[in-house]
Amino acid sequence: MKIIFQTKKLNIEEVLKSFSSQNSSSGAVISFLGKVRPSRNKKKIKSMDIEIYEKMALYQTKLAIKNLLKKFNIHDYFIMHRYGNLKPGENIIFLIVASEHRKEGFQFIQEILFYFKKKITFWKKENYIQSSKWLDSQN
Amino acid sequence: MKIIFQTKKLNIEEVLKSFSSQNSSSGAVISFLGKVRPSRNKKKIKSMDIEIYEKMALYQTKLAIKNLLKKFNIHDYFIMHRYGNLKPGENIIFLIVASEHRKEGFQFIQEILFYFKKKITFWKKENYIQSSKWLDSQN
Amino acid sequence: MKIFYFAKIKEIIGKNEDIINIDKQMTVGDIVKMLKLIDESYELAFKDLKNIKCSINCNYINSFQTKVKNNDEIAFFPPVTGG
Amino acid sequence: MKIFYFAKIKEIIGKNEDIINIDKQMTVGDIVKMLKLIDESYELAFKDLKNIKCSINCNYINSFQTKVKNNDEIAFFPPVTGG
Repeated sequence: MKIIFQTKKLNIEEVLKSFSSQNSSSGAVISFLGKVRPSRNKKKIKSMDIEIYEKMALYQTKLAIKNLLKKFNIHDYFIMHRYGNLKPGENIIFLIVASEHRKEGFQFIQEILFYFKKKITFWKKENYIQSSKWLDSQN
Repeated sequence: MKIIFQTKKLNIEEVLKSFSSQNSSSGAVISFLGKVRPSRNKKKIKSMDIEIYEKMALYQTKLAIKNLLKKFNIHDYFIMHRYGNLKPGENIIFLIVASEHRKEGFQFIQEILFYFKKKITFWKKENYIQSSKWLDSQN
Repeated sequence: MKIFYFAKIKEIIGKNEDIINIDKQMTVGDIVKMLKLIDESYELAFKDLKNIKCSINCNYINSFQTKVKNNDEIAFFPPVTGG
Repeated sequence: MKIFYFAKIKEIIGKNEDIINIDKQMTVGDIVKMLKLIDESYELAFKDLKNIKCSINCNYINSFQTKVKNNDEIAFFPPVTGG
């Protein structure tokens, strides 16, 4: 039951290892890793700046989790989101969830992602060779 | 693009680490880990025997993948399934998929799981304190 | 012809394969009838055909009317429970 | 009252916060009107209100008619793009 927003790189193997062994009695452990892509519309991405309104991001994440735990029977979760300046291939977000059965784990993790796309206060700017662009929100 | 069926323990952190760095240009990396549960209907599980018809399992997995790759745009996948005698908490299956976007990754991984529940020739037997039971197939 | 058994079917029969020879083309159903004559364990193993899957050369068959040849590899097993 | 700006709005305005005092209860819309008087950058930043989200004390507001008090923490930002 952990939420971490940090500027340093996400050490996902360590997290997977310890999370999985801490939840050895869960039948299903599902993870999602989102990374900075190398290009957009054939434009090379030099780096990505991720901005956070940290206080609100934490508040909104907890709110989202609280709602989701009413709907899904989840044993444990770990949410990591990076901010600051990232290079292509680097990890932006790592979500991991342990549950009795796979179905609720898949639903939970996809709903968390949905909140990150809609409610949780992070913003991404892609820096290309000659320009920069704040990303538009997705539907 | 790897399929491994083995009796030795699955080293999932290593796989996640190398898979993720080999696919650094994929926006989404999703993994599913299935483990031996500690009990069923309050009966303690001492161990689980997993039997395989290996030749057919490999053939059917490749067939499934071939069909799925027509439907989903996937960059890479890694499928591991263990057989032999496992203890509670040990890893049975580890699936990992890299894709441009998260949606197709989630669909792909869930469809692979569906094939393992329906077509791919593995069988599980749970050993309790005083008895053993081959599991029934799930719907 | 190699015939493999898996999981519960293997346990009931007490072995994991048989090798038989057929001199003409037969259906899977015919093979099962032949096997059931061997002894009671085979009869028990093949009692409930609804819950037995069969493959020929690693392909599932849809019907026990499917024909087999002497060089085919057949397998009988319960519905799978992997994943 | 603390007012925070994020992402593109912060970039246009050229700073990430303002502190203002209000002596009576006002709506968020009133605050925006006040801010737009400061200079052209604010006017530009708040031009397209449809694409601006606002929170009061970390809660999203549904309408710019929502009232704010002097000890509230307000934030203006574009739709989020995390995950």
